[in-house]
Amino acid sequence: MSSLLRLNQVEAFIQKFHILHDISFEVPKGDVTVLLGRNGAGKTTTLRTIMGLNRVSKGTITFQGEEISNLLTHRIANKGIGFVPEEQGIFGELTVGENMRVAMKKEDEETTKRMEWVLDLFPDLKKFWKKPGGALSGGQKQMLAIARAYVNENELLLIDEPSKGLAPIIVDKVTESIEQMKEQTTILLVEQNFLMASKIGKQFYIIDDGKTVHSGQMDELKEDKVLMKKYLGIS
Amino acid sequence: ACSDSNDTSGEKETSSSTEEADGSEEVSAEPGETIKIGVLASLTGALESYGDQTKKGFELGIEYATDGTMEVAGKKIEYIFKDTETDPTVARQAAISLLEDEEVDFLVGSSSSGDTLAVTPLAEEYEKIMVVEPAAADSITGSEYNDYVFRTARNSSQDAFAAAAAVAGEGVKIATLAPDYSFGHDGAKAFISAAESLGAELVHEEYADQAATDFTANIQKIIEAKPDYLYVVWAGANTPWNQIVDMKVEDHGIKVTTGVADIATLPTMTALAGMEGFTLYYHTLPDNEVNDWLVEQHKSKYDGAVPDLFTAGGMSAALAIVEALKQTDGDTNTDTLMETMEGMSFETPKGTMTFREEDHQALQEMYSVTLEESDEFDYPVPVLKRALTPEETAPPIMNQ
Amino acid sequence: MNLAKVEKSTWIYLIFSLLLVIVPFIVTGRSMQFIIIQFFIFAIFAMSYDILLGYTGIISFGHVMFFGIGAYSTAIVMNQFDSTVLSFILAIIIAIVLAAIVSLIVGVLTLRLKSHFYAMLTLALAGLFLVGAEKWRSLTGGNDGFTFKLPEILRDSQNFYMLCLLSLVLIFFGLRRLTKSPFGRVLMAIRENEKRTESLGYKIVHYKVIASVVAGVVASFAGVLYSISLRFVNTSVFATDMTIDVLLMTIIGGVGTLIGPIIGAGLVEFAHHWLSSLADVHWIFERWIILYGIVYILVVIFFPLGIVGTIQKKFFNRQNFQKKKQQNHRGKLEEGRDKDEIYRNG
Amino acid sequence: MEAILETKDLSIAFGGHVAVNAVSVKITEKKFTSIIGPNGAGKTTFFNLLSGQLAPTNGTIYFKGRDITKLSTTNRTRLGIGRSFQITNVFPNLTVHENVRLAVQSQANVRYQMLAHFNHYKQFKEKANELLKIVFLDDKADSLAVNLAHGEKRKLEIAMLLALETEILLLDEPTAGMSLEEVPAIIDVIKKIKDQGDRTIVLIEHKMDMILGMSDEVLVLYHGELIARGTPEEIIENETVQSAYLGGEYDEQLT
Amino acid sequence: MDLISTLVINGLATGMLIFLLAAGLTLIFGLMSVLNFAHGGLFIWGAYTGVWSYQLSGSFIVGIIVAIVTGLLLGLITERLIIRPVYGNHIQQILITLGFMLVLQEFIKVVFGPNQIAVSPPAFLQGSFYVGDVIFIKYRLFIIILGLLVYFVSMFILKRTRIGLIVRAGVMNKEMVQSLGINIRLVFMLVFMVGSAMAALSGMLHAPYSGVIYAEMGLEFSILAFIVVVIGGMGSFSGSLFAAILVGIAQAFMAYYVPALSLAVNMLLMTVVLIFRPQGLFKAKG
Ligand SMILES: Nc1ncnc2c1ncn2[C@@H]1O[C@H](COP(=O)(O)OP(=O)(O)OP(=O)(O)O)[C@@H](O)[C@H]1O
Ligand SMILES: Nc1ncnc2c1ncn2[C@@H]1O[C@H](COP(=O)(O)OP(=O)(O)OP(=O)(O)O)[C@@H](O)[C@H]1O
Ligand SMILES: [Mg+2]
Ligand SMILES: [Mg+2]
Repeated sequence: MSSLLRLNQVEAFIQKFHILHDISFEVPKGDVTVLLGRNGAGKTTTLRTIMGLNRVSKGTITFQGEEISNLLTHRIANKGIGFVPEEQGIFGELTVGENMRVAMKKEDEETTKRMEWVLDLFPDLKKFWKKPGGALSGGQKQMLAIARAYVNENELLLIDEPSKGLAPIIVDKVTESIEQMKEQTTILLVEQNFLMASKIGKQFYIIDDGKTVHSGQMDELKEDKVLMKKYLGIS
Repeated sequence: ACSDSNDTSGEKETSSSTEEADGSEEVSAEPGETIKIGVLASLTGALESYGDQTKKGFELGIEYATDGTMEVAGKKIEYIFKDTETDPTVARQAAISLLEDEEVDFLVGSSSSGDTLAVTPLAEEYEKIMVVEPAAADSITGSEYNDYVFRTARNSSQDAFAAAAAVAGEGVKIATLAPDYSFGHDGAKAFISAAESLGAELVHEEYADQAATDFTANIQKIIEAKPDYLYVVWAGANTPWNQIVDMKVEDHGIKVTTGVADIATLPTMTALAGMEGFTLYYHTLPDNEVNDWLVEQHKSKYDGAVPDLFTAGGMSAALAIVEALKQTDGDTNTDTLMETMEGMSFETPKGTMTFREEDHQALQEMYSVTLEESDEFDYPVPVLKRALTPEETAPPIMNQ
Repeated sequence: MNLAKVEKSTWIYLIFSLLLVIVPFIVTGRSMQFIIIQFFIFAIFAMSYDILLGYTGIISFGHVMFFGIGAYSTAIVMNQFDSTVLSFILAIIIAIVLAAIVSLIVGVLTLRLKSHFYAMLTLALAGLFLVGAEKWRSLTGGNDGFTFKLPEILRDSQNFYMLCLLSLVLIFFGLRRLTKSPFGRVLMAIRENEKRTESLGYKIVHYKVIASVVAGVVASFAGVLYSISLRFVNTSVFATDMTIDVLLMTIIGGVGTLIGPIIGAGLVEFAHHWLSSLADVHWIFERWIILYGIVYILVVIFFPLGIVGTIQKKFFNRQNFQKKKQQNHRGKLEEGRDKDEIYRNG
Repeated sequence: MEAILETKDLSIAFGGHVAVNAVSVKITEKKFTSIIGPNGAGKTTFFNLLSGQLAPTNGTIYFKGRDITKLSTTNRTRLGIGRSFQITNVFPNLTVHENVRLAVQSQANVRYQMLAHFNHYKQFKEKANELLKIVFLDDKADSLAVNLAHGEKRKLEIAMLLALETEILLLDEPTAGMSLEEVPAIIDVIKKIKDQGDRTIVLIEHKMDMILGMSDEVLVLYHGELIARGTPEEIIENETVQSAYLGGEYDEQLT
Repeated sequence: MDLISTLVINGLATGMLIFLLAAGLTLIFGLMSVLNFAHGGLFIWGAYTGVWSYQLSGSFIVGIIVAIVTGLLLGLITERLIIRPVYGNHIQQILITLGFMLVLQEFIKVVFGPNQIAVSPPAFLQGSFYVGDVIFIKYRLFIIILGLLVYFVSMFILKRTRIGLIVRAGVMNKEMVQSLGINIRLVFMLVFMVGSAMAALSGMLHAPYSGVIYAEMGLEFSILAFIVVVIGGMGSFSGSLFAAILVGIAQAFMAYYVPALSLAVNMLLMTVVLIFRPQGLFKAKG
């Protein structure tokens, strides 16, 4: 399979601070790729850098064979990349419905269908359609953030810790939805919930201290206790 | 008057110029041979156009008074303009700088009454004559009076007397409309007492927010009071004229009268054509040599523009100073000057002015006019009905 | 007091203060002294504003009301009583007490409002004071204002200079201590995150009210000095322009730094003086106000955190950056997240 | 056993939506109580009611037998109810150390001290350092809080909460977004506090293994109502919990 | 009764005039949360360029168009050079926009001279007429109609199109909006330009109303606009309209019944509203 997204020795600064030192990985089309690593390793920064929310100071990011490093964020997004940020990015004073409307790029049948599907997935959103986003519970906000990324047709979805704050039953649903999504959409996932990550992930990269230090197939990782202990602290 | 001794002599001798601000084109002759005059005016800010007029008038005034020699009694005259920005702090700073750094012999100014009041105590402190021009607040020669202040500008009461003279009479019913701040209150109060002394009857007194855009309520009340004359004191923008006409005040038998100010305000009064009122100065009104010279020189110097309200004022201030110096033969001793100037009469574009001894207010001609449409301009111009003599408009003495 | 414990910066400030003591012996021109005195007065006023804006995070558009209260109290007292030192002291006491009462009432009434609304409400209240001063003409002389006399000792420019300098230094050290006290730290916490401060067990309204009383009293004192320096007062001491001036001084110098507002006041005062005197040099500078406006714009572009704030940050960063680098090659942090990251790549 | 905190018919409605519905519950002193429930069940809202962030539409809250329903957040904190936030909520432009120090200071009697220098109070500084060590943040003490990664902010939250030294700790998902490596460390911190045995802890979590491992008692909220309470073992067997919350079979999670 | 109707109608006209001024600020300050003190500068530039071309061409319509164009252009410049670096930072906004305000105001004098300029309404809008005993001033009716027009057009754009949502969302979280593929920079710029054009338009309409224009009028009126936006509840067009009319009518009635307080009407009104309804009239609490 060809790789949809490729990062090649990407370095990035946040202001003066060198956060990403050497990030290289590939996301093959049609799979779920997982980024793992401890707190502060640079996972979130990596996703933000792909989205153009952080400058790439060295290295390249290519998407569908086209270089996208340092394009403006909205251009990147319009190439077909959706983003669920770590801090959810809910528009607190807009209602749930308005939050969704801002996200919708088109209003065609396809989108309507997706919308129905999303609302079935998270009935809470339908229930609180007219409620301001800021008044949702933590988990509901997370659902809204995911739902917003789902309504558009995207080539690639970047999802930062979707399971955070979700009840186990919802985590299952999200897992399931990702499985369904991957038919059309490739997914790059940052996830701390290893159980979930290992269920849906095909391959993984471990980021430590701003570098990609390891990669492989998820199935192998589950068996490799040494690696898990070293980078993920799982024993 | 107060006799506040001062303690600045020690500072004066050490005064070193920390900053060189020399606005005059003249090169000074040897020290001691030069008489310096410091002129404060709003050269920037909201009152900029007033400051500009004062400045031009003053320059022309010196030129006229010295026949272009820029000398009086063998001494060179040098003048320095300073901007007050219509801010009392800046005015005071500028005045100190003039008195200390430039060691001026006279102060002249300034465009706003607030600025002027912030400066007059300095005149007293430094024992220098200050000629107030064009600030009009009564208090300058009234409650805040000091001996060093002489005013060539008219004060609000004089305006009021002029207005009253133009319209008031036995049994005439009058109403006033004025902006709700010092200027308006001074003006309205003075008018009322002047008019009442001429036998008029006050039926309504109205004050409106100076920044208001809607005068409906004010005008409505005036209409209800049914006066014969409505006297409007107004200055600055947001004029009520349009609305006075739109609300058909005249249809209710009310005649509007007001002071006609500088040329820039005339176009705002288009709708008032036919109105009777008064003015301090319009270039065609005074019929005397000085004014003829002023108009001619001003036109040739400034692209055919005619002198305006405060141009004549600025010139008068200059004329007053030079005249005083002529009489003292160039002596700048303040006491001598003061003595000379008290009661002094001098020729100005507005005829003969006289500094009244009691409060140093110059009594002067004012003009009773009718606003008439003109072929020359697309705005109405004041046409002389009658020149009001200085005695007619002499205000009460208010500094006791 | 243990001298070794005194912070290094304190010494620097003290040395500067001493230098300023010498100034009037060198610059004897009273007009320059007058400018420096104005600078001192506005520095005090701006510092008081910094307590609100920089430390507590409250934008007030009506801070001038306290300044005006101080100015009018002084002028009225000096006008009604003899011009003696005693009445000067009385004036100060009245100014401070009045300001304290007013700021307390205003604070209690308004401080529960959210930022913009608070700002506009204070604007309104200051506006009411302005109207009051206009309307109470028997006492205030309205818009024209009135002049008054001073006791001998204050009339001397040199003496007054020293008085203002002394006030500035004392107030500076006083406020600096306040901001570095536990109380001051809580103010900063409120600025950062009100709700969280509350849940730590602090009564934020108390803190805000106290801060606004302190700021009000200091501003009122600045007003006292101001009217003394002019020997005249009119309604302009309540005008919004004055609030805007002090706001600009505080921001230009750098909010939340205390020394910043002093520098800002100096800069505004002198830039104003210098630029306006350019008008005499060449007619092209008659419109010097344009340059003055451009200065503001340039300050924002080159000193986004104000002069002191920006320099402090650069300095602080470099130091920390190097220190960090040794311990930890990632050496990051110390820097606030850029408020506006999107425009970075534009 | 003493009930340190008790609610009677505690309810709150937002508009028409009842987020917490007549919850009456006793929280036992010095025990470890957990609250679970689906997203939007009202857990955080319940905390907000306890800590005073929200006022109930109905019902009463007793702390040590005293009615505190009308008390402000500040006063409740002073009485001894401290909480952490689900959404990280720190002082962004102050250093990490200063964040904690402020929390320490709020417990001392110098709140309105304006004249002394804050460095004068060495004990606060040291206490803050100590707490930062506990949560493994001591190497970031001088960083501005805004620059922390998400997980690090969570740790800071916990340090600030511990600083308050309140008798009750209300923890709202303290480990959300923390890496697998560090979750155990935080659990250790919580366990340590628990083992000291002098504090009451109430925890909201979605990580079942954590709940099961530590709780003395588990409360289950569902649509704002308290639908079950009991020991972890009882709760895990509860059918409603199984279907509404855990979703199907519950398998041992890795951690 | 006639008195009341006269007061109401004229108060309404004043209110509408204030609304026209506040409308631009509702976008810029209320929606985008930019404290734009240069708003008054845009207002005077609209007034001066509009009046200049009106007097030159003799056509009021041309004046209005020129004012709007000036507003758009100046809005573009202001947004790009002045506002863009300081989005989200109120303190910097205050400083930079005040600086720009000084520049704009002083530049007026360079271009048009320091004197005030008198303006009268075009012939077809001059004068007044009676209906019964109530007097109607034509130009004021025109203002009322135009104000309503602006209100409905803006409401339509904000409510019926996604623009309004995007702007509001963009203010709350710009990064997120961009991540959703929206060029928020462009959107902000357009909104800012429209807001500026509204300011310029109101400047132009104000000119014949008050009869004169002068450089200093900008700051004065923009403070009034700020007041109205805050009373109405930030970002609410209906709120601004309501508040503006409230202020207009209150001014008219106060001036008639309690003239002593007429100077303080705006301030008093705002104080009362904010003390009893801290979030403004048309804003849900939050
Ligand atoms: N604005 C900033 N300035 C300086 N350093 C920053 C800034 N933002 C983040 N960092 C640092 O960058 C590093 C990487 O952060 P990032 O958010 O990418 O980590 P992460 O892997 O997503 O961690 P987590 O799992 O906790 O979310 C962290 O050490 C963090 O402290
Ligand atoms: N301020 C508010 N206004 C309106 N509704 C609110 C408000 N706060 C909470 N709610 C609603 O109350 C319900 C309970 O919310 P709460 O935050 O307590 O849930 P939770 O149990 O903590 O969920 P989670 O596990 O997702 O954090 C939710 O449906 C939420 O939308
Ligand atoms: Mg992260
Ligand atoms: Mg919750």
